[in-house]
Amino acid sequence: MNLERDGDYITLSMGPHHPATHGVLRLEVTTDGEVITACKPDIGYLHRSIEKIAENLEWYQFVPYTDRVDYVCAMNSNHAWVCAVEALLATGAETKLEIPERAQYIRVLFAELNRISSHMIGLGAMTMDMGAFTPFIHAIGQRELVNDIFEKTCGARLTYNYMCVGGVVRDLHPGAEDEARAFLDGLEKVMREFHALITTNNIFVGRLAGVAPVSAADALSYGLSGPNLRGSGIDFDLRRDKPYGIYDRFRFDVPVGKRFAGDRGALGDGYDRFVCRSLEVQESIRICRQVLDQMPPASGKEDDPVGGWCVSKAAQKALRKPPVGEIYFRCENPRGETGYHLVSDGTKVPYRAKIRTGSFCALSIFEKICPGLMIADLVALIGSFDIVLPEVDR
Amino acid sequence: MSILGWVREIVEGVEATAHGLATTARYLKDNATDTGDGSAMTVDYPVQPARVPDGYRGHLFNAVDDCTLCKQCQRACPIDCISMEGELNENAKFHISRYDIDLSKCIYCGLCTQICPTGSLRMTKGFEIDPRNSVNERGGRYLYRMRPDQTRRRMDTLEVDRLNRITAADPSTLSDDDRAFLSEVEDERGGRFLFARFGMGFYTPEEKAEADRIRAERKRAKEQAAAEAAAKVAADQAALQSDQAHGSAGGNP
Amino acid sequence: MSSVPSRNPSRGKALSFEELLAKVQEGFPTVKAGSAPNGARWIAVEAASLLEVARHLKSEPSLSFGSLCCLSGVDLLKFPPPAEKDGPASDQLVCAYDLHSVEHGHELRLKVSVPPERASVPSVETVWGVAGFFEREIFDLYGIEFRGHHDLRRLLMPPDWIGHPLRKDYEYPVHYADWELKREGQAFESGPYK
Amino acid sequence: MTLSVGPVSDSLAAWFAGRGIPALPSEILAIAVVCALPVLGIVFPIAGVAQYFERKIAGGVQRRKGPMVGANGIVDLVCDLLLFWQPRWKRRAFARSLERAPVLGPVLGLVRRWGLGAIAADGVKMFLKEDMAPEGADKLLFFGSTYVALLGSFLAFAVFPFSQSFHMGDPPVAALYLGAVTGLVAVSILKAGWSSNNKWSHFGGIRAVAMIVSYETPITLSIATVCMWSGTMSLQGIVAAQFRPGILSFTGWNLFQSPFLALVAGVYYVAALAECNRAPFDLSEGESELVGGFHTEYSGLRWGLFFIAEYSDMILVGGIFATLFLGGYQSPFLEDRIVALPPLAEALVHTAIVCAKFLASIGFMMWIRWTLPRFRIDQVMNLAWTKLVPLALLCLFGTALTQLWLSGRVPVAPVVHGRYLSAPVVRPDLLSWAISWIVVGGLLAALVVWAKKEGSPKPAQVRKLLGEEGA
Repeated sequence: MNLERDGDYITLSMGPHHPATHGVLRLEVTTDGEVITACKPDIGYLHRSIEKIAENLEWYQFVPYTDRVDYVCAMNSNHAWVCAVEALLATGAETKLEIPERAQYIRVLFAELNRISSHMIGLGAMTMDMGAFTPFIHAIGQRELVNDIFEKTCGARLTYNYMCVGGVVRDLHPGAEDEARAFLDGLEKVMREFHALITTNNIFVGRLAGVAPVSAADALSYGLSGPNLRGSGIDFDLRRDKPYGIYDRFRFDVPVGKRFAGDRGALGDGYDRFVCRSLEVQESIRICRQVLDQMPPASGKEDDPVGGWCVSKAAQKALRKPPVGEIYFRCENPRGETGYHLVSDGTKVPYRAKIRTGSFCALSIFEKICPGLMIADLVALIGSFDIVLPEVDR
Repeated sequence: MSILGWVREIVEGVEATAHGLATTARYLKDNATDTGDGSAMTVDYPVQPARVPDGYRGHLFNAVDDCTLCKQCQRACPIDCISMEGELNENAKFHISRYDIDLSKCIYCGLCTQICPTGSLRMTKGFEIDPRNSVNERGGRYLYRMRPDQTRRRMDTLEVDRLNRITAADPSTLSDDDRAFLSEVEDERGGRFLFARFGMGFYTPEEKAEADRIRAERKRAKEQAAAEAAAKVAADQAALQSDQAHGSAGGNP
Repeated sequence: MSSVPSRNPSRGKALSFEELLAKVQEGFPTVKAGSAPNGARWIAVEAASLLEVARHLKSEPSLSFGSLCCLSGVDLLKFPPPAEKDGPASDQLVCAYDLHSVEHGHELRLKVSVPPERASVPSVETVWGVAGFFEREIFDLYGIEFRGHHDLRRLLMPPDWIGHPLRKDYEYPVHYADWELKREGQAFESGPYK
Repeated sequence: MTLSVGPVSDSLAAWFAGRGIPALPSEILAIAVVCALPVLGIVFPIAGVAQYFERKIAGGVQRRKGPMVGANGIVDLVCDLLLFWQPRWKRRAFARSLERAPVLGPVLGLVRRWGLGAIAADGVKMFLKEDMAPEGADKLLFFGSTYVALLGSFLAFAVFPFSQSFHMGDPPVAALYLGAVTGLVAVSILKAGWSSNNKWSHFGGIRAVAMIVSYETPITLSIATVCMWSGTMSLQGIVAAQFRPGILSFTGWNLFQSPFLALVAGVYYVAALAECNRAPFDLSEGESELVGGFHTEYSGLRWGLFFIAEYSDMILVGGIFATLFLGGYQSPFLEDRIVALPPLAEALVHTAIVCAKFLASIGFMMWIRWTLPRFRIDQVMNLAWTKLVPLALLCLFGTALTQLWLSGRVPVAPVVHGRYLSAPVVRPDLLSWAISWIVVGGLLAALVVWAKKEGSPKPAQVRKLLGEEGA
């Protein structure tokens, strides 16, 4: 057997077709026995040149592609793009758009529901990587319920293409509010059992406690964002500190990591990130309930309920001639900050659209924190950062 | 580590395991008895039908009678999978002669249907790629081209309508004519399920003329064969009759 | 609305763009302000002094730009000439650094323009770790070389790819390795699916 | 000369001889049947259908239906093999008409309802897959290790008592023999991992060996505890020592004899779980870490042999657990009636009982598998050396002390059970039994309560996740 020996080390090619790499991530791992001495991420296997495509499509046509930037939370990606384009339009004098109130609420509702369903994948896939298959399936089951609601409203289960510049494509289907409420109630119960089954399990805590702690300074420097940043103890959430849309109307807490694993753990370890993500689901449930309470009723008009680009003449006009200039717009997605750096040359096609994603930045820290971990820890680490590869490669 | 800590670790481990086992046991019981929260969420597809809600974004369907050929859908499509052609008909009215949606490229985003001014372009509930299972709005089966070499034969609107009707109907109620049509269509070298890219396929004028010519030729050949057969039968009968006549004449002088 | 989100109490003072500019210009008089017609503003930095400016921005307590949100490249080859004179001239490659300070809550954009034929910018990965990945991506897609990067390889494209796809003068290749690539307008029948 | 491995083979030999077969061949035939029956008649069928039940249990726990291959699937399968040119709709029509048939119909309905077609589909799939060896593999070791994997568990069945007389042999050192042959699994996994020319397989092999070697220690200690209590290392003897006449025969089982034995039963089960590489100790194949672990490169039937070896290990572990702690093949009630049956009937009833016991054990293992996450290798080592080994030692000494104390109080006498004479055995009377349980159990319970009180509570946020009060 040829071990490609380099001194006493073994070089492992983990991926791109490895069960734990959540897609087509490849890690060049050098190990000393089971202990990793070096790890280099190798990405690009899922590169679809989405940024290049964006330079050849009109502003509204790019929305289906944002679904595919991060298909686990397509609704949030939609939201980030339309918010960014609307923010760009708002910098022009005559292109500022009025978004219907109901559409704003629907956007937040769906973004939060999709955050829940994305965290279901994140939490579930992490437990699956660590050998517990049952919690994963239970979490996926909850995601399916969210998809049922989305499917009835927008017609798709994965790539929603639901939000558009100026509003949303369709109004909620009849009974959507009740379905959402029922889902949230059921979710709370299921999540309690999920946590009883896995979060307090000694094996699970033992595998995550103290594994790859990320200090606050490192977390900032390496651009971690979202639950990964908050797991390291930094109290920062774009929804609260730089509110976009109508997030300033809702009351919610920002969960921050603080050595949840007790004496065995360290601040910013895998368990902190896991628990932060779990707590965020609860906060999303709170936001969803407030949205459902505050949402104005439908106008009753069939043709223009909430104002999409295809029905809103103002949006069509604005998108044909956006202001010249640039903008960097940041949104809080489940996997951290999704930023769009848009450069417009005043035509109906973007001049440049740079997409900054949470997973891409989270992957940059691997080279630093992996040495000293075991192979099993690396698997848990990928799960605890909730890496989603289409978002990395774009 | 103190003795107490040691005991506590063991006890906590046993407790967590027991708790987990109790949870899964409850799910197992619920699922087995099909009651409560733990009952199965999945359906036994395809034995049980899939639950497709209204407004589902499935295969595209264009009602060509309503289509005004404004080409908005073609422009809105982010992956350029729609192409169409029009022509003037005998009443000097502009109408659609070819409307192709390449469903191997379509991403089902729905931008084309959002922008369609007449509402002729719609997304149906059909989602199964296997054309033998997918059912369009009219209840007939979709036809789509499978490989480039299977696309030689194209159909006109009437034929598509007819085929949709036939495939939607109970096979036992088909007339012989329909059966013959179906077998003719199926026996084309394109295979049994063919034509157009998906949804609808139409001739361009040249193709239509060519197809008409081929069909006329085929019809002529068939008529000729029938005529020959009839002539042969007639000749045989005549021979028989003459034989009989001869025999009767000979046998019964 | 009646309810407001629970704010983070330990938040410092956010500075406006003018204050930030003044603070940076104290130490580095050569930096200039830039702006776009839609009101976007940034600080234009010479490539030579970028690393010092970046260190200053991170370490100065009243600035403390701890995180680099985004580092994007832009090719200005086909961009309309800017309305203001001190903006970057056309036919330049631009690196835009979007910085954010969690402590104070202010944001700032730095811009470095380099000519495409001599595109070279000092690497800031020693200041912000995430820049290591961003710079590799820009090197890959724009061909800007980052001096001092510890591992400057292509990130997204294959290592043997020729050209930098996001440049505006990039032409779609006909061949890659042993494959003939499908072109726009090429008939489906003769495509790779045959 | 008379060849015999017990009364069952004697009766069979007599039956064969009665059919006109000469004496020696019929004796050999009878022994062959007795020796082959456990493996071919019990282990193979159970391992064959275990996959189906594993998936059903997984589905049940996970709010799914599990495998649902019905008659359509079987008909499809047959048509795929025999009538591959037929279009699908004709197969469906064929399946529908089959389901309307008078006798076959209800059976097929059951097949569809429970998805039993999965068993056939899995089996056929396994047989039809190509048998491949990776480039650069050490072919001899690669192909050989599958048989060694089977050998390890099958050899152990040589001493396993299915009934008083239905066994291949009952050496007086059966417990030692067990420890020796079950270690063969480690050899086969190491060889499989090494010879695959795949680094992931290699890691799997190394992990398995490290784990199995470590867990041999607590297993041996716990078996030693039981042997000490029973006064014999023969498995038949251990079973015989647990015999109690009367209605409540289960009162004689070792599990209820003393708190130390109950504790050591837990130690044995956990360690044995690790020994057969089952979750949560499936590090050697852990699919999310090592792709497939030591059997990554195996395909088709050769993979199936590993699979059968795993299930056969599970059967063995369940059976030995039953033998050591749950009275072996004995019935929980009215055991003395069963003992009095004629030899063949007694063998049948006892085999059925022991099968039920290890089937329950397999079910429990599946249940555990779909509940717990996987250990990391250092946690596994920790568990073995800092938890299980001290616990097993404690139980060993505790049992010894109990026996010392009991031997002063109750007479020690050989026990006759069935045809087998067991070694002198300590048999506590009701009073000393109660005293031992109350004293030792009470001490342990107090320790547990005290330790739990000392522990730090969970953080408020974690309690909030669990929905506990006061968070």
